[in-house]
Amino acid sequence: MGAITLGHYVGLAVVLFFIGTVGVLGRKNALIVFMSIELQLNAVNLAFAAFARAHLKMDAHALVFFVIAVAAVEAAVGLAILVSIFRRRETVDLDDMTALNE
Amino acid sequence: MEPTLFWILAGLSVVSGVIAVTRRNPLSSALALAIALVAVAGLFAMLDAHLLFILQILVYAGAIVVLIVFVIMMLNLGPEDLEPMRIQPLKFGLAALVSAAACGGTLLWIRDMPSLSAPVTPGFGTASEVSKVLFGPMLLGFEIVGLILLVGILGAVVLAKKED
Amino acid sequence: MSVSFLWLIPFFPLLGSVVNGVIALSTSHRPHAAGRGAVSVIGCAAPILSFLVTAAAFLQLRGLPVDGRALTQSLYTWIAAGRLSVEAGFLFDPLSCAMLLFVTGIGSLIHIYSIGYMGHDRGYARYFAYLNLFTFSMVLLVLGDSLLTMFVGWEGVGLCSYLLIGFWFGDEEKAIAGNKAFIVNRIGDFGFLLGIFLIFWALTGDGKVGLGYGEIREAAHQHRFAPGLLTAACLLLFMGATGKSAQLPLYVWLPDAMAGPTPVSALIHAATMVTSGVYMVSRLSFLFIEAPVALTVVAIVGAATAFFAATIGLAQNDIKKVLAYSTVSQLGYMFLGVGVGAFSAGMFHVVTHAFFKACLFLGAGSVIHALSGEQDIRKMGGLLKRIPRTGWTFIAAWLAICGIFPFAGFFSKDEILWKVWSEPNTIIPWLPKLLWAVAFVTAGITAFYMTRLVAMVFLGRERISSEAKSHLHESPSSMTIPLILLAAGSTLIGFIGVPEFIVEGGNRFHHWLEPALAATHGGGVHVAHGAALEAALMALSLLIAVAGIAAAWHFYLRRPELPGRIAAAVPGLYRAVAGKYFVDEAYEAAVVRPIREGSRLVLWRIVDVRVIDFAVNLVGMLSRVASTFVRLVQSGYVQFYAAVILIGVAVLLWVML
Amino acid sequence: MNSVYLRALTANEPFAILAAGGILLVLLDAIAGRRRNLPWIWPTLAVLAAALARALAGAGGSSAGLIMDGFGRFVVALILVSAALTVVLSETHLRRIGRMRGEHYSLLIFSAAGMVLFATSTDLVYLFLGLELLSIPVYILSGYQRGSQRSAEAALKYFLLGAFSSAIFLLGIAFIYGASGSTDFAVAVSGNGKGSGLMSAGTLLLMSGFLFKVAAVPFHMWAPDVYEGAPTNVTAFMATAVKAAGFGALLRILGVTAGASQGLPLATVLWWLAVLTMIVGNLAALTQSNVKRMLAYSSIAHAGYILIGASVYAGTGDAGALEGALYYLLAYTFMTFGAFAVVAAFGEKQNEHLDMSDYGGLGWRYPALSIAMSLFMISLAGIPPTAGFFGKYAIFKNAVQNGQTSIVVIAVLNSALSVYYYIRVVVTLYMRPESVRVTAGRSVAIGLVVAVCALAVLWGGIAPEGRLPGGSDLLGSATRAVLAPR
Amino acid sequence: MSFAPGLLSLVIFLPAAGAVASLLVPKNRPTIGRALALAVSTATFLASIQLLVGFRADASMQFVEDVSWIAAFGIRYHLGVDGISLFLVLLTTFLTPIVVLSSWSDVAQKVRAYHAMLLLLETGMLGAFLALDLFLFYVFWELMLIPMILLIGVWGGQRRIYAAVKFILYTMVGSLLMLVAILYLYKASGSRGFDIELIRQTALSSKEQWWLFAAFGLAFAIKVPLFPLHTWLPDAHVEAPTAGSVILAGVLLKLGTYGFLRFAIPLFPDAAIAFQPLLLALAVIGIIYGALVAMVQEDIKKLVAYSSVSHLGYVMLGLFSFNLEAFSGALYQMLNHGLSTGALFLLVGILYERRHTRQIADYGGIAARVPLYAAAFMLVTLSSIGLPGLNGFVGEFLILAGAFGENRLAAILSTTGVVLGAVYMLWLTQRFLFGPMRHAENQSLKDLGRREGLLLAPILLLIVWMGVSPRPILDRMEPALRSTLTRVEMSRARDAAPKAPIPLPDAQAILDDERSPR
Repeated sequence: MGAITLGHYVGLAVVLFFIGTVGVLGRKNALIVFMSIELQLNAVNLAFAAFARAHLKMDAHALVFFVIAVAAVEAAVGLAILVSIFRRRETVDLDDMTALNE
Repeated sequence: MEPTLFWILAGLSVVSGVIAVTRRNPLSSALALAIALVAVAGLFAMLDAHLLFILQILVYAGAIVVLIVFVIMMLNLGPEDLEPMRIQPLKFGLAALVSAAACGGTLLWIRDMPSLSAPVTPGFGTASEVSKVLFGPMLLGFEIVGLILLVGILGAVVLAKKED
Repeated sequence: MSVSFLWLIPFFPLLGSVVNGVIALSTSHRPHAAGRGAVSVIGCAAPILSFLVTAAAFLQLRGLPVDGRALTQSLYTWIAAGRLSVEAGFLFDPLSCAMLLFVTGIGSLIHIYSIGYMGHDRGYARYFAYLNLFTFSMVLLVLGDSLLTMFVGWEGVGLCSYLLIGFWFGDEEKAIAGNKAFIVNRIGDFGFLLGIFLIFWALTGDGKVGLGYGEIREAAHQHRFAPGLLTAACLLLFMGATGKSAQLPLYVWLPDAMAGPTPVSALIHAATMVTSGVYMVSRLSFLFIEAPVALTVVAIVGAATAFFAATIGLAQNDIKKVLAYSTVSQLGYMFLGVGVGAFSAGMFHVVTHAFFKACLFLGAGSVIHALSGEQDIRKMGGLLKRIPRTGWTFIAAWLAICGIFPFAGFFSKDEILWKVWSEPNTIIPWLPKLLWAVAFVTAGITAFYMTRLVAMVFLGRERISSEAKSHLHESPSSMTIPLILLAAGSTLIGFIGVPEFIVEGGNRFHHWLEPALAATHGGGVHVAHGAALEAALMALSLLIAVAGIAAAWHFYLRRPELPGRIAAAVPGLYRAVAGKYFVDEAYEAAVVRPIREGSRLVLWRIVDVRVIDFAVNLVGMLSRVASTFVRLVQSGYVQFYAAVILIGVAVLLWVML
Repeated sequence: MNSVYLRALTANEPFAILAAGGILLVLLDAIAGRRRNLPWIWPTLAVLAAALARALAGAGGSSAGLIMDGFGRFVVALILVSAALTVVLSETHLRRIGRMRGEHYSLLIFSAAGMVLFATSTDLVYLFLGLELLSIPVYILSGYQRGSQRSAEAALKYFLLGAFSSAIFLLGIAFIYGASGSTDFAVAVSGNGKGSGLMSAGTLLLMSGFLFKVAAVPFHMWAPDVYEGAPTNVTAFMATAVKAAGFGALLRILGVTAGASQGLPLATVLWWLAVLTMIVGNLAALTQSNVKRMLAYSSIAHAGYILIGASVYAGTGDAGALEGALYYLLAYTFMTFGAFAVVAAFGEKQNEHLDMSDYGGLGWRYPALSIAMSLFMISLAGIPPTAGFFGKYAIFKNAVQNGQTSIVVIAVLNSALSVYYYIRVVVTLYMRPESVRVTAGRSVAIGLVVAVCALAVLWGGIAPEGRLPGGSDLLGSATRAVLAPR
Repeated sequence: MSFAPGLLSLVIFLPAAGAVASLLVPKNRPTIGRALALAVSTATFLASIQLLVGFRADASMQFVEDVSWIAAFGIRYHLGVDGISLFLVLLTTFLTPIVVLSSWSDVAQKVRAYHAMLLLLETGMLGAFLALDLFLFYVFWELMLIPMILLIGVWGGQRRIYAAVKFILYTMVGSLLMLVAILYLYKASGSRGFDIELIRQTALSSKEQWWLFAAFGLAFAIKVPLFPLHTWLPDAHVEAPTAGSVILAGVLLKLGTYGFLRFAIPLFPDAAIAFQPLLLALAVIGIIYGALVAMVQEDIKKLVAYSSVSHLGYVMLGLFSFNLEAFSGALYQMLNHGLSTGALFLLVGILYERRHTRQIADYGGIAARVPLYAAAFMLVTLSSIGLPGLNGFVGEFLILAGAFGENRLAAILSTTGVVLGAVYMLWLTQRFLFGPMRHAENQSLKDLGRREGLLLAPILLLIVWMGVSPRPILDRMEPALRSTLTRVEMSRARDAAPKAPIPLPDAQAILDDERSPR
């Protein structure tokens, strides 16, 4: 095992990002899709932290702070939307939500 | 030491990430997500991002995941609800394929990174130092985040509140 | 010499036409309220006034020295664009004078005749409007001083012919006959126009081109036309003549044209309009004379037509149809004459023919009038006693057309025969003798079928239906007086062209026209082969005419059962002749129907609808298909959308790499 | 107080006004309590007007990645005008559904604030925050019609895809930051990360975020569904203001890269995207019989036309191309907004009357609305004398001048295609028989919006230089601001 | 030097003002609306007469108005009239009041909008004829579209919507490509503007000209319509209301040929020469094909529509024969066609109003019942088939004579159109007017009324007058046509000379010259 470089961190971030992507694209359950998006955002945060470390600048830390806050808002709003749909439709299956098409 | 820790945390985050997107039951997913987030928090610490480490645990693993779990509980999906939403091999496989391809492509783009050997400046990543940025040049951003949070609250109220 | 009164000649008929036209339209819903008297007066005064002006002009012209015999008047520049600058101008020279005298003269008689003939018709005013308009157009045709003004009249007479043939438009057949006349004429005009274009471009240089006869003549004398071009132009112009003058292969409209009122047949389809082709060739004699090939074609077509139409005339039973084919045949004679370069002989026949054929037609009209509309000669016979004035005038004209001395036809026909024999042809040396033979035989046939006509109508046993018999009456004097005058003309007019070998300078008609016409290189009327030959030929032609008459007399009066037997003996030939050689049917099958059905089925239904429009709609259809496809991609599955985004990003990254 | 903060705020007064105004409205809403069917429209308009006034006054400057230049003022003005129109349009809608709440208005204002930020910044932090601030209220507003399943589905779709795309956007920011160590894009492209793979990838990912907002192919697929499902007033807002903000940001970023030699064939990429966007948008609209959806596809197609300008601008840095794109955006805003406003006017509470056949014969029953609708359709089709025509003209002219005749030919063929579906609306209005009894209530508010849009469209077609007969010189100053660039 | 400043603007925008005014007329008083439209269009005609009165027969542009419209884009509001446009303008203003009068009782629905569209259309047409700035021309060109499709689509027949949509799509494809070409010219002019004079002075390579001509030519050829781009025309004509058909045939189609004459040929002479064989061939095909297809139509309007294809084929033949005779003939023929085909559509409309059918088979033998009508129909027919003495002949003769000097084969083939024209028109009159009365419904057919007579009479008079005395028109046309022709001849001379490029005058210098006094 060699030294851990920036590349490792960024690579990991990318891998995590795309694991999240798999969830976003591949799961029918909207809740899991939401979580996947959170995972994606987190992966990007990891990249930011790594780059901040590389550049030894902390503005990225502030940015990560913002992202975390935004992620929280997104989660709240997304879940609110989901709940409002669930109230009428009793489902969180994305494949059922295709009334709007063509 | 450091590489080992990195690989452990990396492995943990990847594995729990994979688990998070593959579970049928969203509760299991949420749990796996929490573990992944904690693992990333560990990586933050390794990157000398001490404040972020704290925030990650508190806000992400704490607040957000709890919110998700809360909603999962509220929706209270039984197995008969979840069954139709289990992984469909074709769809999931295609998604994985596309993602893997994109992932590979992206990795190709980001080769040849510098090492992280440069020593950190004193106080790097600590709350006080980050605050200097946050309440210095980034103050406006901070305010905007406040606005976004306000919007989030409004949104939650508008969307999820029952008809009066 | 420039004069200022020529415009009156066309003006009177035009005025008459307009006034009568207005009367016709304004009283169209109350036809019997119209003042018939006024219409008659206006309608007949117009050509008579024209005739008087023409006569005055003739007198003035005669007073001029021979080489200055031309009255001209230019009204205004009609069309001017680029190098073209056409005057609306008149040329009154011996040729147009001769033509105009009989056009307005005989025209006047026929107008008068019409008062009686059309007296009971609903469209009386309209009829006179058309007839006046015709006179106007014909005058324009003759009097115009350029190819284009001639063309105006040319088309104008065609229009009037169309309108008058279809005068009783309520009858579909008559309307169709009118159409046919106009369209066939237009086919000829196609050639006429192209001829004009050829000449126009041959004349263009630095200055303006007016297409005036003088200008063209000048150019021809200076040999500014290439020989090939000249031949082509003459042939094209002659194509126009074949249309208007009913020559092969465009003669088919004329027999059908008999659908019009009989005076119209007399005026337009016998005496005047149909001879304008001959007039045109004579008018452009200076061009044709330079194009021997074209002239030879004219002669051949003329001879062929003369013979061909005469044979058809043998087996027709409609009195007007017989006369129609005889007209076609006689027109062929005229073309034969001008075709051998004997322009004055051709014109002479035009004049004599105008008299006797008008007389024949009006006589036929009188017969039809008397028989309440019956036209089939098998239902006539013995009418000479019943309607003697009509009968005797008819007989005079009959003798004229058969070429019996001293009737008019004798002189003109013999002059043509003599010229045909004696004018050498530079291209086909033996042609003159052949043409003569054809014309000679035709003369016999003509005598035969005309005698048949006279015999069946006026002589022999009465075969009239009892109903017609009850109304049988001689026509009113407004009809018989013109008949008598025309009969007199048919008898006497020949003496203006007595052969030179009989009386030196006797062919006054020829000398009158001489300054206006080109002469063959062989010389004028003066004898090349000697008087003896000419006299011998004359005797021969008289002989064959008499033979024809005698034969017909034998067949139709003495042994009336014989024709039927002969017909039965050669049924195929008889059917062909009686059926007019099925030329109409052949045209219908080979030209008309293929064009019409081809247009309908191929051009419209396939090319327009199935090909072009389909191609247009196909573009639309493909767009719609593509549209549907694009919209189907928009499936509503949100994760699919996300995947597209991801793939999009990936592709972009890939492209950029 | 922090001086950088103050400078940034003063540099971007419209944003400050909007933010403050939005918060004020929230407070008012809270104070109002149950008596909430209040005329929210007036304070909202006042806030927007104040922001607009500041934007046009030319106040501001540039500080820490926030730039309020001529370009910024133009885009901000456009955003604010369309927000104001949305506010007026919403009045009728909210009354109809019985939810006249302050929250709707404050969300609109917050979104507008986000747009202002988005369009006036080259700093990646602000871009991200602006993006979120503008998007999240729109997600919420899309689902505002609580009774409607379609509205909720639209909100969910928009949210999911929006979040996904902002994740990609954020990844792009991360890469750019990683390559350069700076969060200011203007600094980043010219800094030490210049030309690296990471930088290129980051720029591209960033770009895809903008392209998502403007609904360019292949990031367009959310648009038809969301436009259709969202309440029409929100759709109008999305189709105009969001697009304006998106293009504002895109063009600004292109402006930064246009100067710096990036080694990125951005112009070529945009060329292809423009072609694809035009073709897909127009083709899909061709057979669409749902009017709102048709307009959604049409808005995709129009994004394609604007992308031509963007492509030329990216390739040459020609200010004329930028001007063309902005003029198009201006024309597009009014004609599209007007069209949606008419759609809203014909809608009823029970039946929105979105099917084109419902419009049969309305031309004779609602002459004013129909004439306006026809005008908007003609303008969208690019037929003179309308603003839409000059928009196309401005874009095409610059493309031709820069040797891009081929894409213009493709574009005009697309326009010809588009005539079919735009004219179909006119045809239906005037030539088809009435099929359903539409009983649209007469609404002064909608009438006002339609009238303003119609006048703007006509005016832009007759006097595209923006000369007003007398005095005030709104559009003129905006276009001139473009001509006197950054 | 202008005769009356602003006269052209007045002529153009008077109808537009009338259009707005007619929308304001009270809805339940249609007669006021009709009277208003009639008054406005008549006033426009009277105003346009002033153009004729003050016109000098030279090649210059007269009554010029030239102000900057959109300075930033170099777009000018530049109007002017010369021998080419003068009579087309007069034709337009002449036909419009007639058309208004023709629909007096015919159009009962939505009368206000109807007149508004008609008048707006007039503005578009007049503007297109008078614009001397390519951009301005394009604006007016497009302005015609909407009123026209509404006229067809709202007041038209059964398949009116199909016809309207087909019309606009055909037209847009062409005109949008023309827009690209216009933009290219702007670039080629050094981004100075769209003024036709400026463009004229702009040097264009042969290849550029080729493409530009193709783009302009396509737009114009669709409008003409040239075979095989003609299939919109029969549909549009059949479905359009009478007024629409009259305007469409009378004026709109002329915009295509006018476009060739004003823009495509003089601006791109090299390309015009290069395209000559193709366009001559298409023109000849159009003449013959149009005639043949017209012959077999069963619907009168369709027949007349195809006859337009044939007649416009003559015009195209004349335009691409590149000599003054043919040019004059072509321009003259445009007027002739406007009058005779316009009159034919009016006549068909008059009968349609009574019997509501356009099938030839539904008539027949009506001449005796409606003699005035039949006489008018006959006269127009004769004009249409080019009878000498009527207007049609002058145009046809000049075109064919001119064409004969340029391309004999084309001229010979086209001359067959003279025969075919007679065939289809006379066959029509025979089946339509003559023969026995076949349908009892026609027994009670009413003849032309006073109003109908009034609207036909001016056309019929012109048909005769223009046949007898064409010079007042020809002489005024000629100088302008000659100067257009010079462009082509210069180009030919250059081609003939072995590679000795004639330097075009410097555009900028000329521009400076032009602009300095302003």
